[in-house]
Parts: sequence; C-alpha cells; structure tokens
Amino acid sequence: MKYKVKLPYFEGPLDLLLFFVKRDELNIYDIPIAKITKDFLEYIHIMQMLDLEIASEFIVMASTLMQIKAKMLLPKLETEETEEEEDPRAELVKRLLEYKKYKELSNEFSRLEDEAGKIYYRQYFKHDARDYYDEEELYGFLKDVSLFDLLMAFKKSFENIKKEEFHEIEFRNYKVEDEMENILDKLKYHKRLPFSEIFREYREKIRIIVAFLAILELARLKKVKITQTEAFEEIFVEQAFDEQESYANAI
Amino acid sequence: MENLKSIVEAIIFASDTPLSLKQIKDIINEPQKKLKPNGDSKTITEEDIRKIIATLNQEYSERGSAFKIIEIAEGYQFATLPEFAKWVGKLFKEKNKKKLSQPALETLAIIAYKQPISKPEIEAIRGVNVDHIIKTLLEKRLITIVGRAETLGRPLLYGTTKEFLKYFGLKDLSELPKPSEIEEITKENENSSFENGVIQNDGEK
Amino acid sequence: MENLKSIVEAIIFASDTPLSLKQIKDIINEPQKKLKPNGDSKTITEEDIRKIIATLNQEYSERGSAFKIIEIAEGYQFATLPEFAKWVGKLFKEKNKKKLSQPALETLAIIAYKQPISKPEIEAIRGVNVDHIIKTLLEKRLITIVGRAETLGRPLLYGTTKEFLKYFGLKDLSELPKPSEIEEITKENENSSFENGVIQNDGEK
Repeated sequence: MKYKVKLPYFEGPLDLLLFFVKRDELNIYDIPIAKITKDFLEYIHIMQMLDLEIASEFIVMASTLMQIKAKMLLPKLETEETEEEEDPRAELVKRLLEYKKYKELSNEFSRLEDEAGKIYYRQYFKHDARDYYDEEELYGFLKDVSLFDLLMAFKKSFENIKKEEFHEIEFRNYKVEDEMENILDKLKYHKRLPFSEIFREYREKIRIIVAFLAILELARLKKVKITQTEAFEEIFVEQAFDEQESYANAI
Repeated sequence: MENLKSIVEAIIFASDTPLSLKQIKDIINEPQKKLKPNGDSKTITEEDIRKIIATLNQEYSERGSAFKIIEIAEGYQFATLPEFAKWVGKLFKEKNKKKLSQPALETLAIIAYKQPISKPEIEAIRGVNVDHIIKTLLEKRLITIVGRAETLGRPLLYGTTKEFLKYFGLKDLSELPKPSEIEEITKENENSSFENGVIQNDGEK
Repeated sequence: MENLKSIVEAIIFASDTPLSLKQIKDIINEPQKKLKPNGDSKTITEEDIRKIIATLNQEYSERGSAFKIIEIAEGYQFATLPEFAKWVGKLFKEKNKKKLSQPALETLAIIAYKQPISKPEIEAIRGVNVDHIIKTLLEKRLITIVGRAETLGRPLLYGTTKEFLKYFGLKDLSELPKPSEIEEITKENENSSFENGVIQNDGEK
C-alpha cells in the first residue's frame, strides 16, 4: 500500500518561507538569507527522508535561495554604481510580500464565505407562474454565456457522439414529419438525389428507418417521385413538381 | 412563539422541496438543546405548526403581501399570489429571452470550432435537427452564411460573425480557447481535485 | 403605489437569481398598457424601485420576518436572515457544506484583485502550479474565461463571475475586502529601500 501524504501547511515554497519568517519573527525586509536557506533545505531533506514527493517548485526555490546567498557573499564593488546595486534579496522579498498579501486576503474571503453561507435563498419555485413564457422565446439572446461555456458545450457535443458508438440503438425523437421536411429541404438544392445520399450522414439505424418512412410518405403524398433506371441501379428521389424553389439550383 | 413563527417561516422559505408538517416538526424538535427556541422546552406538534402557518398567512394578507404559503399535495411552500402571475410570467419571459439555450449553445460551439460547416454536418454531430436553431442564430447575427459546400446538394456553409467575436471578446477565431488548453486543466478526473485539496470538507462546525 | 410595491415584491420574490434595478424597471415599464399598474401612466425609475425595496424591507423588519431583500451580485434577491442559519441549515444537513480550501481561496483572491489574469501570472504569485484549482473554480463557476492575454503564448485570461459575488455575499467587485495596509508598506518599500539600496546586509545571524 502506498501512502501519499501532503504536508498540510505549506502550499508551496513561498508559503514555507513565510512560515519561517513568522516562526522566527524575521524582518521580511531584511531576511537572514543563510539561516532561511538552511531551514529551507532542512525541510526538503525531511521530506526526502519521509519519502515524500517534492514538488519541483521547492527545488527551484532552493536553488534561488542558494544563488542569493552566494551573491551576498561576494564582496561589494566599491564603485560609483554602488548606489544602484540592488539587494540580491529584493526580488524574493517582493514575491513574499505579494504572496503574503493574498494569503491574508484569503482569510478575509474565508470569513466572507462563512457569512454568506448563513444566508439561504428561495429554492422551490413551482406554482410561481413560470409557464407564462412561450416556446418561441426559448432560443434567445446570449447572456452570461462565456467562452468556457462554449468550449464545454463543444466538448459535450462530442461526448454525446462517443456514447452513441457504444449504444448503437438509442431511442431518439426522430419524427417522420421532420425527416420529410429535411428531405424536401435537400431537394430544394438538388432536384434529384440518389437514395443513398439521403441517408449518407445518418449513423443511427432508427434515423435511417425514419427517413425511409418519410420518403415513402412523401411519395404517397405525391411530393416526390422515386425512380430507378434499372433493377439494382441507384434509386433516385426527385421533386414531384418544380416550384419557385428550383432557383436554388442556379446559385 | 414569536421566535418559532419566524423559524417556521425561514424553513419553508429556504427549502428546496415542499415540506410536510411532520418534516417541519422534526426539524424544530430535533433533540439539540442549544437549538431550542428560547426557554421553550416542550415539543411542537403538527397542529402547532399548522396554526403558525395560518398566522403567517394571516399576516401576509393583512400586509398586502404578494406571496403566501400554499399547501399542495407534497406539503407547504411559498408562492406568489395568482394576481401577480402576469408579472411573474414577464419576468421568466425576460429571463428566457436573454438566455441562450443549451441546444443553441452547443450548435453555436460546433459552428465556431468547425466552421465553415454545413447543416447536415452539424446535425451529424448533434444527432438532431437544427433548422430552428440555425435560424435563430442567424437572426441574432451570431452566425452567417459563408458559402456552399462542394458536396452533393451543395448545402450552405455557416460560420461565426464579427458580433460573435465581439461578444466573446476575441480578436479573431484563432483566439478561441483550444479544447487542448482546457484538456490540460480538465484531463484529471474528478477525484484528483480532492487529492489536491481543492475541496475541503470542514464537516460539522 | 401600493399596487406597484406588491408588483416589485412579487417579481423579486419569484426570481431565483438576483435582479438588477434595471431588470425590474424594464419588466414593469414594458409598453403593454394592459400590464401597467392601475391608472399609473408614468414610467418607473430605478430610484423609485430602490425606494420601494427599502420600504418593503422596513415592513419585513417591523413584522419580524425571517427573510428580506438583500443586495447581492449586482442585483436584489430575497434571502433568509443569518440568524436563522442554524435552523435552515438542518434542512440541508446531508449535503454538508463544502468550503473552499486555502489554496483555492488564495487563487480566487488573486484572480479577484488582478483580473483579468492568466494562469502563468497566478502561478508566479503563488509559486505553485494552479491547474487543478483553476479547473475546479471554473467548474464551480466562480471564475470564467474572459479572453486572451497579449503576452507570449497568448494564455487564457480569467475573471470572477456573478456566482463568485453571490458565493461571498458581495454586491459587486468594489466590495472586495481591502488589501489592508500591507500594500502601502510594499509600495513604500519599493520606492525607498530597494531602489535606493537601503537594505543593508546586516550579516547572517
């Protein structure tokens, strides 16, 4: 059995450094770099001894600390540039302060979370005359739809496809009427369509069956003609009459 | 009693299902001494609660309130009065008007990522007829006709519009988030969020 | 006026999301004569509605109501008073309330103050990878994708949502807790100490 332990208190190297600063009451603007580096490495060492996974961020920080330490050991150049020379710790201090700020703010958020958790909204709304909207309005405007929603919707639509591969027959609300519409629609752009073309994009048996019924129904209503030049040749479906719709072919 | 009345009011108000007298009674009587209403040591009966609800409704009516507690088969719940139905109806109509439906959103997403794309291709992905949705998206100027496919029937091809980009704050289509980018974030399964301590169950306080 | 008050009450009461003054106004003002409150021909302003809400809340408070209209997430919605939390909480006992973890709160704090912000920028501040946290926050709809950064790799930018405001009980982003004095100290120090090299190396202790 393998145990994965996460030391609870240190969310990352900055968190650990802040812990040292607080524990030893260090001046954050004047961190004793040698001492804190030593403590930091010791902590990593303990983690290693405990066989804990050490996040790469800790290793990176360890090397940063050692670099700073080395820089600080270098004799200061007594040149006119001295004034502009930056404290090697400056960048680290800045990061620590920044992180500290948000860490403290998160406590504030935690308090707000508790407070807001005491408030409850109405959750059951039946019988509030919701049925007043008409179906037409259903597809409205975008609002509160973000790119994330869009992307998730895209992903979801493909997940649906995957599912269908496993369940070849799945009940769907295919209506003969809808397919009749679809077929007539297709015939607007092409007066004559091979039978197979009508079913080409359909991957579900049920839909093909529905489409087939639709063609028969259209034929019965004399809205399409079904022709075949020879036995076993392609069967064609064509419009039974040309309306102004044939303009589409010209486009 | 005053205190108890407000408690009953709060419970019915916030419940996500209609509540029976028994359910309300049980919540109030639950043996947790510190939760008992001030100095009230006897248990509450269903009849008490029925009376409290009647009192509340009496108060609402006196105040000319737009809502009251109604009793339906499953129990008690708040509802707005029927005379406000037309206003409430307008509210939901407004809300629905402003919302892109899930089917429309999925269709828009497919067009955005696969454009130019024809209706048959969209239908092949979504598995349903999208005539009506395409029409609406066209009307809203979120998509437009960008040409015709070379395939048989030469179906119209759809693509997204400038308005679409503007709404989502994109400069051009190359800025759409890539499925792989989110994949990076979402590839881990649900369990991992617990391992990583994102959600904490702080249990009973 | 009396009538209008009840209409405002009904609309807010029936809504399951916060409604802005504008939304309420638009529902009431919509040019459908038959829906206008009796004999009231002038249009209603947002200020009128704000006053009506104040009056309603005054009435609720006088009546000792368990709920009132609160301003939340850029709108108004009915909610129970916090003192009833222990009772209402019992309704939802089974779904023990999951709180956000410390890392999630820290990440949210950074996003809230620095939005729009990219993942690399968040990671630079936190010093750790935030993939899983971002994913969970997206799924909880506390944050959303708001665009792309101009910087190298054009990373996605994140911002907070209305759900975020609601989750933390905020009216709007201007109500975010203030970063206290720390920031001032930081600034001061940046200007004085670092730049001028005032920090001296007082040797290793």
